[in-house]
Amino acid sequence: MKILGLIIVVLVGAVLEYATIDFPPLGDPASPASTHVSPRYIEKSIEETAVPNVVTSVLADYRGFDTMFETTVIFSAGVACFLLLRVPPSRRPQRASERQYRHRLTGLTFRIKGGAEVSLPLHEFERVDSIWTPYDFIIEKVCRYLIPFIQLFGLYVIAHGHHSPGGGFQGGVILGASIILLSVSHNLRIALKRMGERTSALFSPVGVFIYAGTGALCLILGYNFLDYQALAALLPGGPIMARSHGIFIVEVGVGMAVMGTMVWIFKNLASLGRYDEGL
Amino acid sequence: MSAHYPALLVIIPLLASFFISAAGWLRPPWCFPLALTAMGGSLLVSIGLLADVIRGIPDLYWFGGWAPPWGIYYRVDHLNALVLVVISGVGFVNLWAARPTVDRELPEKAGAFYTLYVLFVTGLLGMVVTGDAFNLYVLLEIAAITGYALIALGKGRAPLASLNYIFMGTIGACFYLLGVGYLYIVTGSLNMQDIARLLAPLHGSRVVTVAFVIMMVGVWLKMGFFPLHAWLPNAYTYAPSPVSSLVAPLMTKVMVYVMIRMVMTVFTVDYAFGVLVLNEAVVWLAVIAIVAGSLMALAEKDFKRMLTFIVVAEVGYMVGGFWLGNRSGFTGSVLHIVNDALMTLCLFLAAGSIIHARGESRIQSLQGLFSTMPWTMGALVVGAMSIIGVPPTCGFFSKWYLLLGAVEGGHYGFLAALLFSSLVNVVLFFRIFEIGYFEPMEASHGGASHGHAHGHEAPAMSEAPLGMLVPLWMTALGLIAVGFYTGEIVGRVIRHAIPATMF
Amino acid sequence: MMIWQLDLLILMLVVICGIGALMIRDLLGAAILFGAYSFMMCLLWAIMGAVDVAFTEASVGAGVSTVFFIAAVYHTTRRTKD
Amino acid sequence: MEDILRQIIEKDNYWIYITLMMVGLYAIIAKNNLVKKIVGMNIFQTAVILFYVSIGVKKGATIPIIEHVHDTAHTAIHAVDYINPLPHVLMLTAIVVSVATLGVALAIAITVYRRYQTLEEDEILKQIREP
Repeated sequence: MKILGLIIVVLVGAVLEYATIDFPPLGDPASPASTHVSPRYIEKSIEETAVPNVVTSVLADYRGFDTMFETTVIFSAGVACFLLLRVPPSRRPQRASERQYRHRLTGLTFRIKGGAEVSLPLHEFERVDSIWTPYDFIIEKVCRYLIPFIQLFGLYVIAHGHHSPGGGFQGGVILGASIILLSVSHNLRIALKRMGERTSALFSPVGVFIYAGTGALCLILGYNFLDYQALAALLPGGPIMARSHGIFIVEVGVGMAVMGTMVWIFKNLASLGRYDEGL
Repeated sequence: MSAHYPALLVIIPLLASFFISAAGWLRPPWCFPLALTAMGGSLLVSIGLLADVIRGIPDLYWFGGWAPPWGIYYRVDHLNALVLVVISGVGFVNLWAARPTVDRELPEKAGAFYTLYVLFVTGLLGMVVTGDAFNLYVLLEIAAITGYALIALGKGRAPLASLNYIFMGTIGACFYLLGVGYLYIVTGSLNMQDIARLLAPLHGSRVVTVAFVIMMVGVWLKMGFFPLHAWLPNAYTYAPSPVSSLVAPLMTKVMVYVMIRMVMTVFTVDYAFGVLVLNEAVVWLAVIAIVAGSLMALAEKDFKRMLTFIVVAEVGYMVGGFWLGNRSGFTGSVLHIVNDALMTLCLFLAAGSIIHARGESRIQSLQGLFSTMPWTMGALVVGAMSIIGVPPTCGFFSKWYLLLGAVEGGHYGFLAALLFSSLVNVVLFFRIFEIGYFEPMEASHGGASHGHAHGHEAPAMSEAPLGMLVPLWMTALGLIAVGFYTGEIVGRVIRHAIPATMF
Repeated sequence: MMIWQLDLLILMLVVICGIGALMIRDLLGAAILFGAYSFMMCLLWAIMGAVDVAFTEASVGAGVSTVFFIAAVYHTTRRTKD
Repeated sequence: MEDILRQIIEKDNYWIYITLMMVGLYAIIAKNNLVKKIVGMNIFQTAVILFYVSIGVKKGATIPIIEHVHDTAHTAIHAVDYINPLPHVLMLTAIVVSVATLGVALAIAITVYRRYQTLEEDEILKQIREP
């Protein structure tokens, strides 16, 4: 099997290398790629969409249809992980076979087997994952104070996508990563209290619906799909500013969708669909 | 309103999939009706598009209001209008048959299942109608990811088969993306017609040849063309029956369409058949595909797995037909995309209802099916006749054009392969009819049908539920109807799709 | 593409992390090395001027996909035969 | 020696994406462990992204963000001194697609593990052949 793999790899590599002989030299300003279509994006981006970051204007406006399907790809990955891993509550064994509690003050841990119902004064005890990770004061406290600022940075990245590198995807992933950090530093149950499964499962369709809905709104207002000029009728500023606002609304939708999906995939992967003990 | 048809075609199912996913959490009973309206809506829009195309109204749609080389645009012509109707039709009919199995096996996750189902059909519809090479890659990925997840739902070896499908599918999609990148580095544009215009002076260069080879390998890998078909049999056999009767008829046919679109629109026919002298070799590859597919189908003990090898052989028909390079070969190939989608749907729906009633699909376990499940077997007979190529059904006409093309092209190897595979199909299906009709149900064979002690009395009818029989018989009658309307389809639609330069 | 020695270093690190992630026998190590590989790719793209792509690769590649790998390895095994 | 090295790095460093792609392809075909194959698949996808980004590189050009001062007269923006933004847009899509495929592949790998208790391909096939 290894020799077959090697032969295929060498063959494909030779074919690819054979083609690079005719490539334009790297970084040459007169190469067809940088003289045919992209000069218009660079020169007209400010004129037509009032967005300095050309990548964001091409991403959300000139080729906005691509990005809508890209957000749908992320959304379908989230639904796929839910469909594959989630164990419906009705089918799970009634009582978890083994639970662990730790006494807050003394740090002693109790393992209760056989799922017996035990009445513990819960304010003194806290439930701990079965594969027990040592309680680490530093990690918990640092993450507790760090997460709000990560989320603030994530919102900044979404909002500032027009002027600086960033935008819906990067901001959404950072927001999702903050919830994942909460779940990794503390435990999954605390993260579920902050963002339940239903919220993250509704965030992703609502986010992508904001994107497709804006496009459909432009359709209803008489223009082509995803033609943000139509929003000039609803939003202040001329058609150019309407495009800039349209791009911003779409970026917010993408941010919501990506955040909801990343958290949703993580919860299903980390807890094998049972949503009780995770990474 | 009809000016927005190309956009509506994809947006109705896309928006519906978001509502279905939200309804899965808020109003679970609304999921199936929403999915039905989505599929019905896209079916009506695609029929409207076909009517526009026949009336000669070209449908061009600029997304975001930007002109083509800068923005993305949809172009509906004679070739893809037909395929659109087939995809949304198969998606709509199969949704009816999916309901009993989904309600039985995944009651809580029906919302998620229908979301992925509708997104799969949206991905295919978008792939067929798009005019932008990179947009086709994004939609290819949507159809692929939803396909991987739906296939992995099955029992037994389904997750492993789906994982192998992911590896092969990702390599195929990345090769296609690399091919688009090679064209982009040399021409600078992503729009199909723009690339074709800019490629004209470059036909001799190495980059275009390698781009062509990589794209073809990527597309062949995704369609399961013989040497690259290793993932197809396991993936379609172990998938749950509503999924295999959705993916098997559509995925391979749409990839054949993508191959035809790439060769016709981007590389232009005179480059593919004139400059490159590949078409002889590809037809011989197709001959090997047909022969190997048929032989492997003969060797199978499992009924559903046998059908998957017939799909591999059918892919050989379409690829070989197109690469013959003459008008009847092209007509046969495009007509076969339509007919084969219907035939494969009919066979997989019949297999689905047999598995639904019997629980297993080994050929030995199909005893006495004609007495216990007469309706399903009736539809299976119609489907088998169409695969073999018996006149009233549509399978005969596309095979007829392929044979005509083989004779005109002077390619007798392809002709022999077509006849050989038809004979093998006869053996395959009559073996099943023989087991189904003549061998009585042994009393000991409990299964779903409660056989009586003295076997000679006909066992009670344990037919598949009505929800699966109606779509099955709609497809079977559709096979015969499409057979009668072949003259219409070829005359009014496919004839205009043939490029002028094809001799 | 300013200082070519720096580019050479990053190119070598990219290839080393990539092959290392595949050769290492422990899956958790493979996940960490894959995170390093993503980060090196992010540096390479930042040098090439693709700032948006570098930002995405840093947050998505090094950030989320490493956590997905570790979550998957956490529930399966770290042991590999080859 | 030095200018040869410089030539390899500066002029045509397309060899880097071919090596990475071949590393990924070899891993998918030859590796035995399923998670290793998933790592190889991801390396394969990042190599294609690297190829696209190296198309957009332009010598002596800044990043594609146009600093413009609102009130001054509209100074002409010529495309030569900005990097080609189109490959960057395409590659944002490809990165998102690779993460989505990674998420689904890992979810399926976990279901395979739950069913066969191993991630090694040969052990799984042995279990399938003799049930």
